Amino acid sequence: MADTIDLLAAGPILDDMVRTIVDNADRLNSLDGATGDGDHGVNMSKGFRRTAQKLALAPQGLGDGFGMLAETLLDEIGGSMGPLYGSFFLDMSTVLRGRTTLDREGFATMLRAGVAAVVDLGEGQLGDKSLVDVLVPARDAFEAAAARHDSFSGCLAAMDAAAEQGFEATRDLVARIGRASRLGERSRGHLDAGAASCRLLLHALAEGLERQLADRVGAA
Amino acid sequence: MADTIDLLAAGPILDDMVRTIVDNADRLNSLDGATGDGDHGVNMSKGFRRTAQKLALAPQGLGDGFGMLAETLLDEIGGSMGPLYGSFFLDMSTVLRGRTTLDREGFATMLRAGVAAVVDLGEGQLGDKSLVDVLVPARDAFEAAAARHDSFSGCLAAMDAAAEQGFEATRDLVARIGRASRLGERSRGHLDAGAASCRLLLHALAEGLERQLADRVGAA
Amino acid sequence: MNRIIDDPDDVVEDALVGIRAAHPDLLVGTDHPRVMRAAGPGNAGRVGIVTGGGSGHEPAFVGYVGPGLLDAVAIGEVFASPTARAFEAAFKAADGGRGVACLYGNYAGDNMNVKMAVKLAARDGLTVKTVVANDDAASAPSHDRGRRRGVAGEILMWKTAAALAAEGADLDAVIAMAQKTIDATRSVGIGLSACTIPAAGKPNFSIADGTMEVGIGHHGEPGIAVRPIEPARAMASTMMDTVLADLPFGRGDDVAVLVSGLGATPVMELYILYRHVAEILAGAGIRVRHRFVGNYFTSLEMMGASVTLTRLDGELDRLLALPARSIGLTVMGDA
Amino acid sequence: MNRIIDDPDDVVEDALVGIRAAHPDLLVGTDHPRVMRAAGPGNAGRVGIVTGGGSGHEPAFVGYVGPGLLDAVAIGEVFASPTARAFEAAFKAADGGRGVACLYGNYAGDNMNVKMAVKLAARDGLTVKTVVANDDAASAPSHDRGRRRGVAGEILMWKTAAALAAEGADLDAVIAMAQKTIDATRSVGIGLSACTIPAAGKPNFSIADGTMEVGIGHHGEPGIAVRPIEPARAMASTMMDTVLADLPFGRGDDVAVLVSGLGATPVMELYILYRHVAEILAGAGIRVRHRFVGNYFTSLEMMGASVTLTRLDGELDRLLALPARSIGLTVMGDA
Ligand SMILES: Nc1ncnc2c1ncn2[C@@H]1O[C@H](COP(=O)(O)OP(=O)(O)O)[C@@H](O)[C@H]1O
Ligand SMILES: Nc1ncnc2c1ncn2[C@@H]1O[C@H](COP(=O)(O)OP(=O)(O)O)[C@@H](O)[C@H]1O
Ligand SMILES: [Mg+2]
Ligand SMILES: [Mg+2]
Ligand SMILES: [Mg+2]
Ligand SMILES: [Mg+2]
Repeated sequence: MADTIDLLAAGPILDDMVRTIVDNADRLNSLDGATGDGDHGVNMSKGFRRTAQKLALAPQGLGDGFGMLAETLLDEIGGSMGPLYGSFFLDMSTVLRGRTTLDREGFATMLRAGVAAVVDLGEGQLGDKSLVDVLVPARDAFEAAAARHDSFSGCLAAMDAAAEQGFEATRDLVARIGRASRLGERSRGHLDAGAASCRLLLHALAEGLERQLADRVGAA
Repeated sequence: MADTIDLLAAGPILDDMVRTIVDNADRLNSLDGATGDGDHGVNMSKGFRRTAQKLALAPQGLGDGFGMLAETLLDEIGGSMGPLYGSFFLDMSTVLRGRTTLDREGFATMLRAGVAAVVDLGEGQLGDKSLVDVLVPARDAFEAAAARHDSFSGCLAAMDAAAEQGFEATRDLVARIGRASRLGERSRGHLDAGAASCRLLLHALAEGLERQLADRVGAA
Repeated sequence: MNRIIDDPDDVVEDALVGIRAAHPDLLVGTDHPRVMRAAGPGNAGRVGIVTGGGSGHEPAFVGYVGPGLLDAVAIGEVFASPTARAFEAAFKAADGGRGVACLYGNYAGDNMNVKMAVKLAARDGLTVKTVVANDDAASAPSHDRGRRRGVAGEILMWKTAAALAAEGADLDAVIAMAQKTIDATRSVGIGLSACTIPAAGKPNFSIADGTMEVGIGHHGEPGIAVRPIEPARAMASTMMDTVLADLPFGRGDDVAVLVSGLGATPVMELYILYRHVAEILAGAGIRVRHRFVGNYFTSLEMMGASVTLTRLDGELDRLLALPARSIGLTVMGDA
Repeated sequence: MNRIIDDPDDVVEDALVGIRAAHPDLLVGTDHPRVMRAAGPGNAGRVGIVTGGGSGHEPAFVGYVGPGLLDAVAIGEVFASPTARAFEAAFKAADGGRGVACLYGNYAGDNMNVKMAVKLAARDGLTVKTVVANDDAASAPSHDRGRRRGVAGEILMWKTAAALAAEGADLDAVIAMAQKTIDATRSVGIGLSACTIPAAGKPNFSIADGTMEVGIGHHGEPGIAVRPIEPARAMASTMMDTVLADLPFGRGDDVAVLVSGLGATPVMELYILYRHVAEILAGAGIRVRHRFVGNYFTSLEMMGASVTLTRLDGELDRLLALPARSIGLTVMGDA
């Protein structure tokens, strides 16, 4: 199993990320409907769909693809999701700029930058019942695995598991941020919609990268 | 039985006219409710009540009383009733100006002037389902009786009976004027509210004058 | 009732107190509690411009008092004509020694009260001439224009007549200009929901959800058709068909357009309607010289809108562009 | 649905077409479909004034673009923040070489999109500074002003900042003036009925008949109390108690007052409310120097109203009186 990714060849992972958002749009809407205004799937799939169209015309490597996704989110989605996911992908693409390959440390740097951008912009904290409850544990799990010298693939698996746990944990939280915070205690008992989309995206990313790492071994 | 009225002593007839309007306000409202907006009693009693207050402070002869009533209607009642009844009483008071007594011919002149004012202003015709369906037959009956040399009192009785008939006849008419005209055929089968108030007023007037004519004989 | 009122019988009085308090620069009261006149020096030496009508159409009528517009206004109860005495008092308030033009809408009550008021004023030597607006093309067939109601087109007639009066024209010229304006003006309304007179407490007409009443009047008077609601584009076509054919307006005409909300329709929607109106006019080769979009002439919280077109000659065009200032309409006049 | 719309997903686009068609003298489009700027020569040599926000509040926000007011505006979907890119494009449209002041309301989405847009603009060397309006006194306790929403008070902040910019002040001075204005401003709203976002098709909050929601937000955000409806006098007291105590305003203060309808409340009722507001202020020894009553900042067809007070010093007073022209607010400046 290889320990670096060929970023130019990793572009198709973006298609997986788009697909998971588009396929789960209804579910994201109904999660958002329980505590918010029920449009999270609509909001997300708008920008992601548009990105897919652009990618079909001019396929990109992962770094430029993240950049294109970020631009599209900032261009097309108002509200909170455009800027939050927009800066997530924008700052990750900035880290990837000039790189042709990505290793475990590079991924950690990238994820740190993306998560920092979201926290910086949205001022959400762990436990507020939001994206952040997926992003922060995912980042921390990746870094902890890296500190244990797990393989890149193993670190991705750790991140993926932590993202899933973080998502599930939002069920018992009271929303302190976003639209759901209006409900106070009544928001408890519902999974958070933004955490759900974030969990889907990280899962598609991890899976795509793991697949590529496995493939490169086979190919080598 | 006398054949002239002492106009200065006839003022109290105004109180009867006020009373009949105020006492029948609910009935006038509900007649208007069937084909219009249900406020005819409210509209009428507003101005008449106010006139009664003024008369209580400074009782008037019939001519000046009609003038005061007219002014109050023109001052206090917008819509159609203020100007229609206002000009009815205004033009009748103008005929009475300078007179101290009223005989059969004087009354005919007065009524003719009042009816003309209403028709002139409202452009209503016989059969339109309005005040005019009471006023015109009443005027014509008075004049016909006078032409037959009936007594003043007899002429008043003829007027009163014709007013009643004119009122009853509005039931079978289709409204061609005022708010009820919107209903077209659906206005048939309902008595007209304005005709009802007019009939009440002419009845109170006739009755009051007849009483005075009878009294003067008794007194003479 | 979801209303901001005190005693429902006193809404007009209470609102007038607020209007006077809010606009001391534009309006002042008079001896008559239901008459307001323009603040400032008065109009000595000019023809006075007066209107009047029921309340509940705000900013009409009182909202069009001000420099370059109305000199005085008579104010009725909600949806009811002012009294004859109020009209008379408004004439006196607007009198600058050269006569008064009373420019009002064609409703039975207003007609009678104005007629009486003109008579009363004549006794005091004041000359008042009148023009009756009858721009609502949906309210009677065109061979029977005398029966048509006056609606938002009144505003354009006030504007041109007042602008001419401000230039020193005499009463006959002012009256002729008002008549010319309204003769060149056609309106039509579409109602989408009813409204409630506060003192009545419940609507006295209804428009079922999902339906629209084409040609509805400003007090819920029945229109020419009740139809399932249509997209804005189709509503605009329906309205423009009625209006354009009536005058008729034709290729090469210059027009002023006024799209007014009836009260509760969001302003966004008035612009959506205007978009289609403008496109239809462009398609018909008619040039728009003046545009007014907003809540100019309302019916309490009725939903819906009206469209008004005036065919312009050079003179009407010029007069519409002259400066005016009021609650409802301000023209800077620098155009 | 009793609406004048075509495709409910396109209401903003469609309305913008209408707005551009209706006001060529005031507004022009830009390369960005959701950005409009003031017609005319642009503002070379002056600080640019920008705002942005969701649609459905008309005339806010686009209706305050014009001479003496906003230079450009970013326009969002109904009740949703404009995109970061739209804000960025508005900054560029308003740039006259001396920096841009972005004066907007405190909502999560707007905060984030503006922050991103400022970052994007900075990459191109454009300096943008921001002031976040938080005048809604009912939206958080006074020790937590940072969480309060921005509502109709934004209009007053735009007015003073734009007037100062027009005089040639630099960006820091303009920003300081906007901040000073909003710091001296407090608002509160009362909601009497809900509204429906066209694309949603049904209201996403409700106000039961016969009740009022005190402190409601411009998108139906919950207020501080749901109570049986009260007479206008009592509503005014409730609102003024909230607002006066918060700054606090006191005897001898000079103020500007803005009473805005939320959309569907008849204008008559706004004047009834203003009457009581004016009486309460007079009773408290507070002098009203500027008054605005009308539908200045709405929420589609919501019923209800907001009251905004700004405490004035000589400078704010002077800047409010300077001329301005826009769809929503015209000040002749001859006062
Ligand atoms: N400040 C924030 N930081 C991080 N995530 C946030 C923040 N505010 C909201 N969110 C996320 O946004 C999600 C809702 O997104 P969406 O429904 O698209 O937007 P909206 O609430 O404007 O309708 C929430 O479930 C939450 O996870
Ligand atoms: N032009 C007219 N001439 C004579 N009577 C009229 C005319 N128009 C209306 N009416 C009378 O007015 C009555 C209704 O009066 P009222 O209810 O007080 O006024 P409104 O219709 O304004 O509510 C009708 O019943 C009719 O008799
Ligand atoms: Mg949502
Ligand atoms: Mg949303
Ligand atoms: Mg009636
Ligand atoms: Mg009536």
